Amino acid sequence: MTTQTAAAALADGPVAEDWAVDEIMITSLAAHFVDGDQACNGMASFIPVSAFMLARMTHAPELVWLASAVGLDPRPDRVPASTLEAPLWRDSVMYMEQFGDFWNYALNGRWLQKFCVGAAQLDRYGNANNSFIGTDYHAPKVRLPGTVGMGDMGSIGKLLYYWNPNHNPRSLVEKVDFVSCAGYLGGGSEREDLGLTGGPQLVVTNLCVMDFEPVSKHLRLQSVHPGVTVEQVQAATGFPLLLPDGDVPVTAAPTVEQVRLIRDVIDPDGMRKREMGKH
Amino acid sequence: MTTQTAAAALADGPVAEDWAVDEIMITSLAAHFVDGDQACNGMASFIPVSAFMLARMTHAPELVWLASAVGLDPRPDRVPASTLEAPLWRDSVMYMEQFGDFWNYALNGRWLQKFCVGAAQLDRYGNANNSFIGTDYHAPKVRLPGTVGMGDMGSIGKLLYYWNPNHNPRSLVEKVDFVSCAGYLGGGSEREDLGLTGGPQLVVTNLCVMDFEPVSKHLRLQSVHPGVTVEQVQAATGFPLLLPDGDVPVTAAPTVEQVRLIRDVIDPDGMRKREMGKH
Amino acid sequence: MIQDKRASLAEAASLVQDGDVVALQNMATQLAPMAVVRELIRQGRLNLGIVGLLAGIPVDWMAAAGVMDRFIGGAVTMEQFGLCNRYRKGVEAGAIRVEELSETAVNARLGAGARNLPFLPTRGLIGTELIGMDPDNLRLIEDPFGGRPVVACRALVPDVAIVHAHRADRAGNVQLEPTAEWPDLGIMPKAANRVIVTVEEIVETEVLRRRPDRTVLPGFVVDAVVEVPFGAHPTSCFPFYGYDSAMHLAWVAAARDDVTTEQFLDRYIREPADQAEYLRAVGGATTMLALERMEHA
Amino acid sequence: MIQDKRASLAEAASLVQDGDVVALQNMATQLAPMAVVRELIRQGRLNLGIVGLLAGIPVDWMAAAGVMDRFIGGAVTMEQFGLCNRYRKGVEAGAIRVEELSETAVNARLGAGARNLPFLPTRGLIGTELIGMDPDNLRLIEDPFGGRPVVACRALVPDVAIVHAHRADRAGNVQLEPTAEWPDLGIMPKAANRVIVTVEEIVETEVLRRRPDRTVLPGFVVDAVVEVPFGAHPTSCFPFYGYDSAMHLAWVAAARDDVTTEQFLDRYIREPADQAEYLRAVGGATTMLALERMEHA
Repeated sequence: MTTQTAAAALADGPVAEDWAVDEIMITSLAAHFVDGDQACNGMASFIPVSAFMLARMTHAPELVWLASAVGLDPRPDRVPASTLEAPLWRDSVMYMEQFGDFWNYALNGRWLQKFCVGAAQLDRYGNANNSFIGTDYHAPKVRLPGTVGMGDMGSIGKLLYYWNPNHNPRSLVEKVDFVSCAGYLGGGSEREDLGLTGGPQLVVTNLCVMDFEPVSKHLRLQSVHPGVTVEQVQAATGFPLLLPDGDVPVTAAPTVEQVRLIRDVIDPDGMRKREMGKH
Repeated sequence: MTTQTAAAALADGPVAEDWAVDEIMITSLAAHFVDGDQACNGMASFIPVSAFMLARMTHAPELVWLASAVGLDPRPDRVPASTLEAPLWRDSVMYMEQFGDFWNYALNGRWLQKFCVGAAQLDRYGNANNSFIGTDYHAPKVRLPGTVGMGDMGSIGKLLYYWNPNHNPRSLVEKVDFVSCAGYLGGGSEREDLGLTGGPQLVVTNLCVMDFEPVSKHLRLQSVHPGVTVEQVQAATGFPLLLPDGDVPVTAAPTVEQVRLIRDVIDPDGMRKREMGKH
Repeated sequence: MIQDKRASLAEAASLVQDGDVVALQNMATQLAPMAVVRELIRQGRLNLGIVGLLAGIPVDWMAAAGVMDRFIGGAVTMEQFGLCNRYRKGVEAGAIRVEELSETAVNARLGAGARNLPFLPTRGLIGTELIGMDPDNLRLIEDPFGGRPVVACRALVPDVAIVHAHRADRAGNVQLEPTAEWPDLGIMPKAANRVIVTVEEIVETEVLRRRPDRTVLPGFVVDAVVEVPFGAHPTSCFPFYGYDSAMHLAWVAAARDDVTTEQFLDRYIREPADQAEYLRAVGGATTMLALERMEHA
Repeated sequence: MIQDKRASLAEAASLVQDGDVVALQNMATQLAPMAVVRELIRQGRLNLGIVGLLAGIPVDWMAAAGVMDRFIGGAVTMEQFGLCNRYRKGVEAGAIRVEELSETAVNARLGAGARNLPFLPTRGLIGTELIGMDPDNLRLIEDPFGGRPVVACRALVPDVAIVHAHRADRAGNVQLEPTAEWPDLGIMPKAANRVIVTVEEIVETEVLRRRPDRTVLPGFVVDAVVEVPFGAHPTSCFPFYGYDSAMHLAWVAAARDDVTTEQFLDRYIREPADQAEYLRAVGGATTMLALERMEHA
């Protein structure tokens, strides 16, 4: 089953009337994780974790999920307050050894191919920054947490799926202050010329879904969420938007069943709301 | 407790009258493994395994033993028929992961410093060969098993303790047909010049104990086993022997208690005898 | 007895000298050796360089108390509880220097340290600006077999590694309960020159022999083993107990202001004379029982 | 179902093509995937390159049956049962080419293969003549940070890895009973392009969930999982059963002579149609019960 047909299948049910923005982010992301994929989440990843759980309950029952890069195919009873603690990997099939073994799979080109990234800054060519804001590495205006896995995932052929619950000109910038996760670098063939495969695929925000124009590798609007205008997206973006050919599509809204699963089963405590509107 | 005092302590008890050659090899080797060392055995290592067990029962109760590089401080009920199978690491404190974790300790300069090596050929400078007999790697006269760990242990700073139950001119040769384990190479400072630390320390055979002369790094007779003459050792050696200053000492014979432990407790099935007189 | 590694917290902490590079186990809110961290602060250690893959509250406390001046590692954050603001302020003020690494680079540097290799390579980091910031330790090198370049990550040998686990014997053989195989325990104690282990419980070796597959660290690498029940608090030690949300939130609130930060450090770190007093200060048995009830604990 | 990887022995063996490089689990007399080895011989596979750290009877059988023409690895021996004489004769006759590696070099080559790195370095081998014999795969390189040279070991990506274990579910998630963490399982299936697993028992996934710490291989790397009770015989699968000494000795005796070698291969490998017939040929329940009684079995 390809991403396209998965997304189509998702759109089949009746659309919910009262979906929330966190829910459309979850369903938009979930559509890109399909049977046969292996997904793995990092910390503070309530939106991706909800998306993986939703995909496994609906169109992708055979999506392999390595919770926190530790617990294989777990059965958490709900999204817990941390996406990097044991309650998430409850009832796993395997606990993967973290120092050595996880990276045998992550660095190999065949597994764990899709990776969700949240970052403080993302630029027009999909480069991300989680290191610092400012101009001097040793005297930053704002010290950010740091790159950890992002500093690898951008370089080792992964397909990157960014999520950003706070689409604004400070988080979607012309140029990141520091490239701590390699996207398409200066655009065009620059990434490829460096021998890097994979790269950013999608950006799901609270306003829209964006992909990357295949030649220039520039971020491009793919769809606006229902009720959001292109002008609103442009105003929230720190660089001129690239638009798709023809009319800008509207993001498929969550279905009644998706909303029910998210609210009642996957995340009844609303952990996903924590990520929204922080900045 | 140093090796010297350990050896002295061992010599304290009354000497056995009916010790066998395998037993004097075991006691000679055991004296060099002391409290605070970490020892690890490979396959077909009945003499070293018996020596470690004896040391732990007598002068070195705190000798750490990693059986087969797997089982930490095991309590096998006796020397089993294989020194590379689970009965040897019965009742261990830890099962060490073999691919990755064992080598974190073995390659580090601080642990598992002493290593027992058995090889088909050993030369005057302590180089060993377990690869092939002949002149052509791709068309050998005799294909030997191969080097595995030996090919590393000679290069990574270990102190090497050779044992050879079949001292003859084919196993103690002028020059090995192939260096599959690095000893002192061409002798003198050659090993050191290559940046290699550690190196061969001792050779325990069925006839004698040999060490390495500190400057030339040439094998040197340290002691002959009781009843063996220097001439016999020379006749069994494929190169001119280097003798110690003064009289050649006689190897300390096993004590009554050591012989009892070896025969009745450590190796009642006589597995150690399998190594003797094969060639 | 060579194999008796038992020590008090004070003795164990004395293995850490001013200026040392200290590798600290911790994954955001998980399993940090907090009792030793507090002891180092109490003893007034200075100029420590902290190595962490994904460090949380211990680094923020050490930054607040002024015991550290470098961080070498992947990230510093308390996950759901947000950024470590005292650490962040320290970096922004120039009091703490950061040598930021990706996860594979942390692993490669410590892995090379453990294995006495000059470096290990990674394909991570290529294309990022991190390589250029750390030329002493990260170097793009050619593949001798003609393929693409890789990043050589220079060996890192910390002076001390400090880890927390579920149990150990007096020889320092360390066991973890199955929940996860923590990355730091997989490498830090093997790379460092000295190793301090705190455990929930010191047991007879016989107990370890019942489950040799759960032993994750042989005693011969360990210099000091200290029994400290709830020694990871306020971080988690699943399945025994969860992280303490209230304590993390209290710290986040206190850390907003210099005065309240000092009050917090006094109350929870400097004043309690030992672990028992600390546990009373953070809520005593009621709190600990609640943490034991956290899911999976 | 993507995650149903169950296959017959014949289907699994068909993942191996003539000429493939095949990584084979085995430590002397331990835990080799013998049922697949026999199936490859029955199917008349040719020109295989066998990768092994410390290989025993499976390599001797494959050498005797003429299915292999290279060995890449550390050593070939049956430990207490002596050298593998059919393998040895094959090498001496020039029919089998050896690419001999030290243990760290095997690990480095497979480790680089798994991690998609061009090479991994080792400090082993320096001073030996092995480096010079294999310039395509072993190269002394400078330390970019100014230290001593190390040996770069080129990535090895086997076409297929074949391993045996105690249990798996139909998705191919593999568990080992605690006895040891076998080196081959630690890396071969991660480095190879295709993976065949035989197990003593295929169980429901629920069984694995009871002990997730014992799962050593995730199903997503596995292409075929085959239930083969006593699938490692005559090598050991402790703690379930020990190695079969009588069978090893019978092979050593048969291997002395070309005629008796062929008779042995016919009787135990070519003629038994399946694992049940093989087990009857090697002594049936009486033999298997005795092997289960071996110490620790």
